[in-house]
Amino acid sequence: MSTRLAKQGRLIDRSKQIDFTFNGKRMQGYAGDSLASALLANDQMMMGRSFKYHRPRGVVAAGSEEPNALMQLGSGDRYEPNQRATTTELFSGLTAKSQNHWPSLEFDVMAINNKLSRFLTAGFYYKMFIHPRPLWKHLYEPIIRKSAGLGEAPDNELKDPDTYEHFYFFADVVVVGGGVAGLQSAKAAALSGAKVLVLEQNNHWGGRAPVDGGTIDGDAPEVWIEKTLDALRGMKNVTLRDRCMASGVYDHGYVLGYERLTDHAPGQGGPRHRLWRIRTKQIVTATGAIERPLSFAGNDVPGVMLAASMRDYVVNWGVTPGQKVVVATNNDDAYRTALCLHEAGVEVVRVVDARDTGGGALMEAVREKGIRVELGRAIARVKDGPRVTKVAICAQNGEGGAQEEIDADAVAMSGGWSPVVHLWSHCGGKLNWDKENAFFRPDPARPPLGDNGEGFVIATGSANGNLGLGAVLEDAAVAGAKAAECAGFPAKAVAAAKGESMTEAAMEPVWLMPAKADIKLRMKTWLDYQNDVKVSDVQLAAREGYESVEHTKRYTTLGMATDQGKLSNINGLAILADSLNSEIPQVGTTTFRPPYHPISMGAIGGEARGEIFQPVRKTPIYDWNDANGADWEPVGQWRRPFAYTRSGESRHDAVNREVKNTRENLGLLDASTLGKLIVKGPDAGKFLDMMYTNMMSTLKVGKCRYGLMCSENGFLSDDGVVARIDEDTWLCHTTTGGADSIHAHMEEWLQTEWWDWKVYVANVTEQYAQVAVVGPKARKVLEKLNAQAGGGMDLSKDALPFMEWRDGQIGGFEARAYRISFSGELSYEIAVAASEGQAFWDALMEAGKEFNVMPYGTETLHILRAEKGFIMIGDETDGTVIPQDLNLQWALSKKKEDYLGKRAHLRSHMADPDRWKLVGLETVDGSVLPDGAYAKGNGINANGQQNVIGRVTSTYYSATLGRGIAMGLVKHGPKRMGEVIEFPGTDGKIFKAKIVDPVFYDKEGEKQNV
Amino acid sequence: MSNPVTATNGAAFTGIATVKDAGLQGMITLRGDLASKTLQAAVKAATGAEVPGQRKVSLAEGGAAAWMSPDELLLLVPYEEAVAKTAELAEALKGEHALAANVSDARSFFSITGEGAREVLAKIAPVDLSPESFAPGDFRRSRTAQVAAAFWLQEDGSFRVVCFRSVGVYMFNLLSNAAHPQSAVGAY
Amino acid sequence: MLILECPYCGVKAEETELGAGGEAHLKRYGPGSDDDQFHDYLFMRENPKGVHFERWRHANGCGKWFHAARCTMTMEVFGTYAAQTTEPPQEIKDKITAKRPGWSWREFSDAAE
Amino acid sequence: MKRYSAFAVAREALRYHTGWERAWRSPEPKRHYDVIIVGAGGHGLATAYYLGKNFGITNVAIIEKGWLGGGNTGRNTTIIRSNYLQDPSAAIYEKARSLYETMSQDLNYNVMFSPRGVIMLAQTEHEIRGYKRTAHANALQGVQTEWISPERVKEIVPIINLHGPRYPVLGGLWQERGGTARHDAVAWGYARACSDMGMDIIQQCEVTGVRTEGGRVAGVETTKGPIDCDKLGMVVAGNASHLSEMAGFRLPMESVALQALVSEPIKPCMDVVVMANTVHGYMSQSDKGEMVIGGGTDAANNYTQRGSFHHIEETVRALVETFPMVSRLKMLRQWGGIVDVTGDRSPLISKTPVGNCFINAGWGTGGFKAIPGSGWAMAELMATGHSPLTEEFTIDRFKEGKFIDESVAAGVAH
Repeated sequence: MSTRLAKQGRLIDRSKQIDFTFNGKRMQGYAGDSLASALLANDQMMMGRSFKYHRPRGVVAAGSEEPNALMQLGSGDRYEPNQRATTTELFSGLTAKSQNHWPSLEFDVMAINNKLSRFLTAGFYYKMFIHPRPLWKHLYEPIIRKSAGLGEAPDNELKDPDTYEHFYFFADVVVVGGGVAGLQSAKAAALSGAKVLVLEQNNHWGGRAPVDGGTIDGDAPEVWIEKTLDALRGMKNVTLRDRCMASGVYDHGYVLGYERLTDHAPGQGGPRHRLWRIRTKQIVTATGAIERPLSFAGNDVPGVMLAASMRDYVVNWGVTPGQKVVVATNNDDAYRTALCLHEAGVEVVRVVDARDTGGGALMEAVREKGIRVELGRAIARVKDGPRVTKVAICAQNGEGGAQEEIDADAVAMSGGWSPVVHLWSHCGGKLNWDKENAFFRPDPARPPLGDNGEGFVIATGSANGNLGLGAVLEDAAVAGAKAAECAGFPAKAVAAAKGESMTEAAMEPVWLMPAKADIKLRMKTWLDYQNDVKVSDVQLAAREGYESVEHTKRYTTLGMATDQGKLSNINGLAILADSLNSEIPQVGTTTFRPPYHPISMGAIGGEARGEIFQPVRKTPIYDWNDANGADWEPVGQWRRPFAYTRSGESRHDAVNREVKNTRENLGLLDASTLGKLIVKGPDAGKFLDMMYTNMMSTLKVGKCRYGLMCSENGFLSDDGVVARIDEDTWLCHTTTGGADSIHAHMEEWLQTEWWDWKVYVANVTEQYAQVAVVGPKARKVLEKLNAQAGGGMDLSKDALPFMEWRDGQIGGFEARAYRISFSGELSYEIAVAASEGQAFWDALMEAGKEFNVMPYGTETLHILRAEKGFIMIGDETDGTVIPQDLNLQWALSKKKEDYLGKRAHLRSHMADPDRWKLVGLETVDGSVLPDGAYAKGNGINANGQQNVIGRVTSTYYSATLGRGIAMGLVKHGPKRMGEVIEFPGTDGKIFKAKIVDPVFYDKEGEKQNV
Repeated sequence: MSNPVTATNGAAFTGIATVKDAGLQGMITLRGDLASKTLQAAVKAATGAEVPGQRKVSLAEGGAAAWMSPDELLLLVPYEEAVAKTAELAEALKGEHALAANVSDARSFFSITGEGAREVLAKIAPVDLSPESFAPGDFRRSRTAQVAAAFWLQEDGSFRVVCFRSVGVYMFNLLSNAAHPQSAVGAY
Repeated sequence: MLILECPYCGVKAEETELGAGGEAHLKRYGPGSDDDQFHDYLFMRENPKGVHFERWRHANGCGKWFHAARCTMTMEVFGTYAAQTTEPPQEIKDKITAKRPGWSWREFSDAAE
Repeated sequence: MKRYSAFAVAREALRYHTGWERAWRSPEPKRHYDVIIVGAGGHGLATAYYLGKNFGITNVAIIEKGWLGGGNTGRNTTIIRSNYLQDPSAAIYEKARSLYETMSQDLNYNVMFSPRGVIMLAQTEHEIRGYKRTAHANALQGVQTEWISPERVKEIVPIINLHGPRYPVLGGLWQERGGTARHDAVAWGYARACSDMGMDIIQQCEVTGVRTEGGRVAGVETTKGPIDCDKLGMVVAGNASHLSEMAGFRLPMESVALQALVSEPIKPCMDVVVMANTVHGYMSQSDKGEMVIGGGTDAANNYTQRGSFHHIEETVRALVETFPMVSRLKMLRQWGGIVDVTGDRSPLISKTPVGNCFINAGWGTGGFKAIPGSGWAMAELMATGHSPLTEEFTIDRFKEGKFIDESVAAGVAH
């Protein structure tokens, strides 16, 4: 059984007991426990079920590489699936559930898959479920989907109550890993004066050294670690962060740090996770190494564990996973586990060393304790079951015959170590195969390159392939100093701390145990625990021609589980190389991709949720609109009222009321979102003549002109009224969406093409609240305001004629009035300072009462302009429409030699007489044409599609006319006036519409010019 | 003439720092040749401040001039005087190629004061805000979360932030969120 | 995420402050050009594996356009320079030559060749 | 070729799967082929397959510089739909979608095409209009789509938040027969079928030059020596500009990074594909349980297969807003691919200035869903010199000012 030891446990505080539940069962642990150590202390070895075969699984590792012990944590809105028990700090009230089983962890119906595993080999699904066709979607796939997946999905309606944030940080050197290598590197770099940030994923510093032993500068590693931490904390140029994992390295020295602030204390307030967006000149990866499992049959039975991890449980948390332990190894390090267990009073029943020659001093030390060590031996198999009971031993160099079976309840295995090279590799760092130690290590000659073309990552310590405390510390001191130097700080040789540990004999690569294990054993030998990939699967992939390592990975799913192959990649690669009669370096590795360890989506999204998900741009009249029935419509980042609905009124009713009232009385539109750009300078006229298709340089001061803009590619991009303010100043109105883009467009041409032209542009859109005062009573209300204020601007027809503007006072407000109309009514657009916008609006509403004033929204705006046949950018245009299509030839200056779009219009397709042209459309029965409908032509095209001859661009119910009106683009449309064409609806109904003039109302324009 | 109001109407929030609507502030966008003596004199006359160097703000009694780009300054003047000062600038720069526009009402203006001020901004702007890198008088145009902004550090260690008026409420919410009382980073 | 130094404000700006604007040093063809010239001007873009000259705008910053010389295979930045020029400065060309001997891009190339 | 079936799997199980043969041969190149396809991705393999199947042309080599299916075929988010606005796009994508329906049976390889349905959310009035227009166009193009209400959206996607404070869901364009397929399997299935027809798939073989004689293609130089051919098809997403330059012509195209990511696997919670173009994100759930997520492209030229992280942030926050439960899932893996983007963001399937040399490129972000249709059309073009499906996708269209612009109807993401 696994249990708490009476002694040991450097990270736990036995005086602080913590209650938690697992699968509904109440358990106790101590402060400082991980969920995994606490479960082991409660003899809960089995912690989950595997992905495919639903085999019972226990914890294998003690850190973030853990593939098996995944938990569903918490409940309600704080529920989260797939949390690793090994990286979950225990807290009071923690509720954990194991996952991927039904009805219970102990009895799982889907474990039937285990019995069928012979059929469910790698890629079986590519070969089956092909016939009959409908069954894949309706039967096979639903079953596969249900049995796949890990934790339960959060609730459909879950609203995460936690918050997240980002933090930008700039450093000269980022040291990743707070083990002894990281601390030594940090110290060396910091002493050179560099600004250093150290990131440690755990809540404790020092890494493996306190567990592995040895001495640093003559003391136990803890002593040096504390001393060094104190020194670093005292340095102004050093920042230390624990619980903060470097999750990825990106181009140009960008590093993401994933800081878990409240996972260990949920609900304490403040953000749950903080994503550090770090920009640094140099990165030192002191990320350590990860132990590899050994590949023997039954290596996935709960109780089989990585040897060093077992040591972690004993030393860090005072927990032993078993009472009778078999140690299996191909290297000396696992002997430390044997010693550690022995010291803790746990029986080590056998050390099985695959090497014929065995180990060095560590082995001797183990033998001295009276522990039986066998050389050249292997584990043939661990007996299947919910936990280890029997282990069969055989010769390593054989097929697994002549087994000796021994009783044991845990197995500690070590297949050697793999440097953690992920961060080195994320941004293109290359690796070399180290034959002696059988691992990939960073190739210092091929580092990832930064913006200056130089390497910006330095690997150090065991992450750089160093074994032994002395070598690790020496390498780390050099790495730290070099990083600082590369970051531009004068080189400063820093003496490394002196590390001493027992010398180790060479390891021997063992990729399969026993070396010639037969197929029955290989089919029980796991490479990727979570995804249930076995040695036989990789061999099958190779046999079937999936020879590239990427093919094998994808065919077998090796390394694609949530641990991203941290334990399985090298072992799998070795089997693949062997199957192909090749060598590991020739087969190569798969690409390491960020993140190193999964990070929460919440953290990635950061603060952007709820209110501040995206900026909402608000006009000065926003709050009034909101309080007065505005039915909001997002327009870019703005929100504009679609209509102002009154209680008991439908949207449609509201729009009809607004339309009629504006035509008959007085309507107000919040037009503040329209873009307003000042263009000024001696060359401003020349410049605007290039920007607009029509002539702007000839516009007289005080007057307005409607202008069109095309892209260089000829398509209509924006429109608006331009006013000439003085001799060298124009004010250009743009569409709502165009304010920023047209401003940028103008700046682009000025800065990158005509940089010698003297023109300045300023975007003053938001300086003004702009109100369109529209309707037959428009002048009356404004004159009333002036009368109340005791005078103001003369707004009469003669003093301010149509298409002119004036500055002055209206109702006591400093204002600019434009006599322009997008509705066909008498209309003034009045700009006042934004800070006074609400007050001006209030004054208009108050004064307008006697004229039956009503605000109107964007839909009414659209209908009013459509009744007049005015085009709308974004409705009549869609990026494929040219002015000629909209019969706007009159706005294409023939006098100008050049303007943006002029050359483009000469191309054959744009000059094609068959282009669809703008017309009005009236349904024969007065109904409203469906939006976006296409007009049917004759026959079908070569691809069997119905030929079409036009489409609806705008369609509305006109309350003014009491019928549907529409505009559309129709082939040869203007020549086909009176013809009736057909628009099929999506429901099969055919709408018949007559082609008519697009001006439906007040064709002579009498109403606006009064 | 009525009482003008800001977009956030005096809002304030205190957490690791205090975020406050800094009220109506006269602001003038001035584009022109920053090396021109005429322009420099006009700026001085309008604000009392010298034309600042690259990425600096020069502060004076009742006014300031901030470096927006090689051909643009943001001038700060009392709100009530912005219209008149804009006209004065235009007059003074007659004959020069220059543009002065009153943008006082087009902007929202905030102050961030208190110990956590640097951290609040560093959560939303991709700028090195450590004391070594960002000192009083430094001015920066950048991005704050999803909107453009400009900010500078005052002598008293507080920041001033300028953004478009339409996103004033967003900016206030953003800054308040970043100033959450339990969100101190402790990085500076 | 890239960082590029804006030559106008001297800021080493990260990509979120910037807007990418495509190939640099395009020559505009307007009325009077033939179809091929106009087509190439609008659509035929350099798409090299290696040295590239491109336009960027310090959009969330000083608002100015500038040019960058960058390697599309390694992301190395050889330099940035003002937009008001029709060809890369010699100094930047020299720097590229030192690092990528034999380079060429449109009409520009390693002068030593 | 031994056929795959449940029976075959059972038979092999009894002998520990020792009897499976190679899915495709790994031959040395011959000196001459009738047709060489450069690029053993989905499009290249599909082209070869339909050359053989539809035109009996089997003396074909497919040359691949890396491993087959290793480019964008193995890096995309596996979405299949055909509800495009413009006629030429709708035609080729619908051809592709209909071929996906029977692909597993045609290839005797389960590519797991799953018509689980694709919803494109409308979150602004502008989008509503765009999608209604698309629905009308699709009805006349023979593409089955439907405009659905927000309530129906919620029925189909229970995890969606209809009432996001910023962009409420106003409805959606629903293509019931759209869906997903297992991307690798598409390449592997085609490769197996091509190999079975006697075609040579030559991996780890890079084309280093294109030989022409009298303005016509004569063969290619490769790292495995020169190989002659009568016709050449270039189907190399992410490398097309480079390869075309070897043949002496240029393409109106740029290459940029497109990124995707997956969450850790969870039990089934979303059966369909959802695309939210206003906020720039799309998501589906794979059979394995991972939430598969994609967003927009980078803007700067790039061949590194790494994109900028801020695009991932933008996509993730959009999805957290649309599907709030995503907030408590974790990103397992992110990656990037290189996509070629043309002036109108639609592909080129075209003859080239070099005789008997054909190009298939520029699929931008929409390549995977097109694979069978693209291969079908390209094969027809190469075999006969004409295909109605490719007629509008010529290189020359830009010169005429004739574009196939899908961004018109809010079709930002593919």
